[in-house]
Amino acid sequence: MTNSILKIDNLSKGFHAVRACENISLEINKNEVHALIGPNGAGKSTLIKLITGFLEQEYGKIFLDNQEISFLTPEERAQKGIARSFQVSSIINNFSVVQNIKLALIGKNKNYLDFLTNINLNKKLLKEAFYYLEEVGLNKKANELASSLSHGEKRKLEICIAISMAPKIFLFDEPMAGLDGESSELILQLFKKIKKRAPILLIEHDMDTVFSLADRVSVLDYGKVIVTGTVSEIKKNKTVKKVYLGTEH
Amino acid sequence: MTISLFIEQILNGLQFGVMLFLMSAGLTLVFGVMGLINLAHGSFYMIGAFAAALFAELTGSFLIAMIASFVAALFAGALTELIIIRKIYKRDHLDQVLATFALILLFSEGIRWIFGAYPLYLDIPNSLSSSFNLPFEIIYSKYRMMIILVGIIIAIILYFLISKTLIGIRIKAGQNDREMIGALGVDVTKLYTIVFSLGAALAGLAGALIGAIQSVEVGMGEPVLILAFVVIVIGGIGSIKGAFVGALLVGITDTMGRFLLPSFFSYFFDNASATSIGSSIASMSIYILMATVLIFKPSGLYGVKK
Amino acid sequence: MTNLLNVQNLKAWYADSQVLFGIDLKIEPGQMVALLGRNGMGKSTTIKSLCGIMEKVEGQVFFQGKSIINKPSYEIAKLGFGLVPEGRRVFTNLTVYENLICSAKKGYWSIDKLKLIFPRLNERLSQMASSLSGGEQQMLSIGRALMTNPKLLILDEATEGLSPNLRNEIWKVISEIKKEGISIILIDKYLHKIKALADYLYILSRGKNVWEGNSKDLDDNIVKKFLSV
Amino acid sequence: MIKEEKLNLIILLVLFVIPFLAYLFNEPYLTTLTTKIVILSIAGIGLNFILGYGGLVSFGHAAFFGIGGYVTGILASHAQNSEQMFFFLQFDGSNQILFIWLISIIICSFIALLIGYFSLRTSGVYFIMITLAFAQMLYYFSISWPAYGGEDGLSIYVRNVFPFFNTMNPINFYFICFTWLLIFLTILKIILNSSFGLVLKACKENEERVKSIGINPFNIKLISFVFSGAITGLAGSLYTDLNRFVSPSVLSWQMSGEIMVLVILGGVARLYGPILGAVFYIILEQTLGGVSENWQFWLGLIIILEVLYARAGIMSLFLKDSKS
Repeated sequence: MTNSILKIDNLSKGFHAVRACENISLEINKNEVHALIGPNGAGKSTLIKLITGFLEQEYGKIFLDNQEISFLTPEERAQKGIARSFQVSSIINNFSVVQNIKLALIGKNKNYLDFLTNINLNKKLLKEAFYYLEEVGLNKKANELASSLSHGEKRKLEICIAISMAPKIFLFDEPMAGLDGESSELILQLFKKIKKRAPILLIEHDMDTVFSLADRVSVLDYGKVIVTGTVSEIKKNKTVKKVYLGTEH
Repeated sequence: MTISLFIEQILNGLQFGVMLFLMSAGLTLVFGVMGLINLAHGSFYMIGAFAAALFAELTGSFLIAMIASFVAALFAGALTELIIIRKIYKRDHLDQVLATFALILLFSEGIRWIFGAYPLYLDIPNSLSSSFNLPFEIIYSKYRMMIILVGIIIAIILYFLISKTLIGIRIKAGQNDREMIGALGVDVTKLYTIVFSLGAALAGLAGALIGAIQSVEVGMGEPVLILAFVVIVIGGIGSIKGAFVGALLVGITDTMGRFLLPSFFSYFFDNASATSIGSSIASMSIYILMATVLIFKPSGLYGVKK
Repeated sequence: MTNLLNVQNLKAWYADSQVLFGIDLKIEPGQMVALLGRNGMGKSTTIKSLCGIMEKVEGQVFFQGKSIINKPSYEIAKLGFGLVPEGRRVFTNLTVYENLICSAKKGYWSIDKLKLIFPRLNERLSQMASSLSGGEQQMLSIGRALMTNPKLLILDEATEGLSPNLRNEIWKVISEIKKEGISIILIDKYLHKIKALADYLYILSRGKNVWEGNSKDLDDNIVKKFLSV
Repeated sequence: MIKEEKLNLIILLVLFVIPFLAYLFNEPYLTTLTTKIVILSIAGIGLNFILGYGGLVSFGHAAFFGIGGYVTGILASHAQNSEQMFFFLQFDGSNQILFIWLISIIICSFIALLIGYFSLRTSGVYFIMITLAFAQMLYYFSISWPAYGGEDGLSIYVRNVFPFFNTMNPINFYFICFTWLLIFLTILKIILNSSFGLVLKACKENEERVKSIGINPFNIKLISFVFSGAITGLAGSLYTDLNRFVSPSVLSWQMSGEIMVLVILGGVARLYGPILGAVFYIILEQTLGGVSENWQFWLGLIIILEVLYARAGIMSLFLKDSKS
């Protein structure tokens, strides 16, 4: 019984000629931020889709908290404790900020078949939603339409949705993409805070974030994990430089 | 239930199928290339029939009437595309359904205003009014045989147009990646007008051909439109081959169903209820066919998996 | 002599979030210019904005002195843009031959010329593009753009995701095309090759120009700051 | 320009008052007309629940409207001619309206479950086609089933019986329908403000997000589809009692189109939208219909203009915060 929260064992997936993921094995342990880096088309997004169930693997197994989830639907995996953000932020734009969080809480508490209690008057739900909004600093914008938020605020809302699910593991797909320095810093602090609650599997291109946050880093190239190690090991590693710059620079 | 009767029904099924193909060809291209649901496609079928009836009366020549039906529907299609359809490509399906539903009302009531509410008649040219006698004592109407031939010729022409000519290649490229073909210098919107008008013209011709057998009246297009939708969903949206195979499949299933099912049920029930149950099941047969296809092959026989 | 392409203060938006914050770019006829920068810094968005694929753009873009900002992409392409897009985007429902002639325009480049630089494509002309391997699709995508006989060829991540020997084959083809005197915009991350081929370099970061110059001025700390791991 | 709640109240008040005015000015026809508006509104509200709030473009809701209508017609006609129903069922129909409503709702919900189970596997254009196909199936079945009038329909001469209320009196029948309208408006208002309602609205915009918070959108959409079928089905039942006649036209695709037009013209995703849509539709039918029997030409024109330019429906013309 390893203390790994998420264990990926020999996962593979191909599209026609292209081998998107090839025998990928990874372990994400408690309180760990595990970064996944690699050039475009290396298989990072495919891996996230395989873990969350939006894509089906050809072979290989996935374990969450030592329980196999390889054949569960995306919603079942979310119920088991996988919370994710999307590369292109996927929030409910027509809902207000607080409604987005209420939606996540309804999912977590599984009371979507409740036809009677009016959610606008449900004090308990509101309090819980505001608790999480305060954590990410969106409580002042609770009643604003999600579509009116800035790019950075939308990212924060998406992370807040994941946090409110109180999952066993966070999967963040390029959370820093397109953020200016100041919002990146805010999200960086946020990750450091929530890291204690559940490990984070982080896909990111922004090297500053990766190096300041990650406990371990895995480098993906052509669908294979070519190296996994601490930040300093990765920085010194020759093959990683080659993957990023073509030849010895 | 003699052999010749059976073969005659197969030919009828074929003729119905070929006519359905003329209706479905345009519909599937418009659907596949532009992703647009066009409920008004049945109106072009009607416009073609009315134009043919008008010109048959004016000129007395069946051939000119057929050409008139093609040209009138082509013109109506181009006009509709330029004024309205062009504005709703990017809209969601709800708006497309609503706008083209409204077009049906405009065309139907417009035609009723011009031509009045009574059906017109378009007679079969006397050169084709008699029938062949084929081997196995089969007697089959020359006119219906002509429809089958015309339909197959058009199918072949369309097949070559789509697979061999530059326009055909660009239409297929547009189906695959609309943004990319535009970024390579092909004016996609002009392509749409051509595809839309060609589809309308084929529907108009089908309306004229069938108008000579049945009557030419307002609203004649809609029942055929729904059959055409069934055809392209079975065949696979966007595929001409699918439309041809789907059309023959639906044509024969519907015709044979109406022919065989009543006599089939007559073994279990008395004749009266056998014919009623038989014909009602027959009329539902193609929808059952469509529902089953959709469940097992959600994008149709030749549909491209998006 | 006016430059082939002159871009000033180009801005662009995805839906309502701004992605480009003022890009400047100049290309002379026959020149090869490289756009560098880490992923997500706006390189591909710049290309999409120039080719008229982005919905919301602002700024000045002159091609041979003519303004092309906010023109539909097919008009811009007709003026002489040849796009080899990120992800290749060949027409998978057409054969190789059909892909090549689909948007072709008469001129120097023809099927026979392409056979010389892409012998592998020559054997597969009647094959469906969907059956080609990644590298072959890349060659087809380049061939398709050349067949429009463009004045400016744009190669967006042309060697992305290819095996090393295939990558070298593509680099060889790119240098041959350059010899034919066609202007090229190149987006790639293989710094070593770019420094050898490109006449002028621009580095983008977070949707803005951060450095420009020719290959020899590009020293290590700039590479460390904006490009490397 | 007023807030939505106020506008809703005004709509109900006006609908409440009309039969009394009709009685004063001795215009019984006006009451029957308003009853038709109320019934069409109920049908529209049923569709709007999944179309406006759930984003499901069903082009076959006449299936439920028609089934509700035929169940009522069949039960009543058997009761009136006291013939045995179906050879194995020792039951000779019923003209008790309460019982008929119950049977209509049960059957329509069951049919909606069946149609929904298969249709909701597809999406987008295919969903529109498959719902249309199921409705057409039932339409052709009704035409070719002589036992209940086939193409020329089935008349039931006398409205079904409501305890202590003479349903033949137009005002009584009007208030029965009006009560049903209030019941459904209240039920839907509660549901749409509940957790279930929030998830349904989320499914409309982003199913991927709904899955990623642990809910299967298919179940939500199926339950809503059954609710919607039941409500539209009951409207069909009232429609048969209103006209004391039912024919295959209530199952036709034109009927599906008309219900859809009511919802969209009224204002999609607005609870009271279909009511204004129905009012507008009937007014147009009565006024223009009188002028020229091609009134549908103008209806077509108005719909196109609405789709191209107005987009937000009639409700938004009166509202302050009209979100497009």
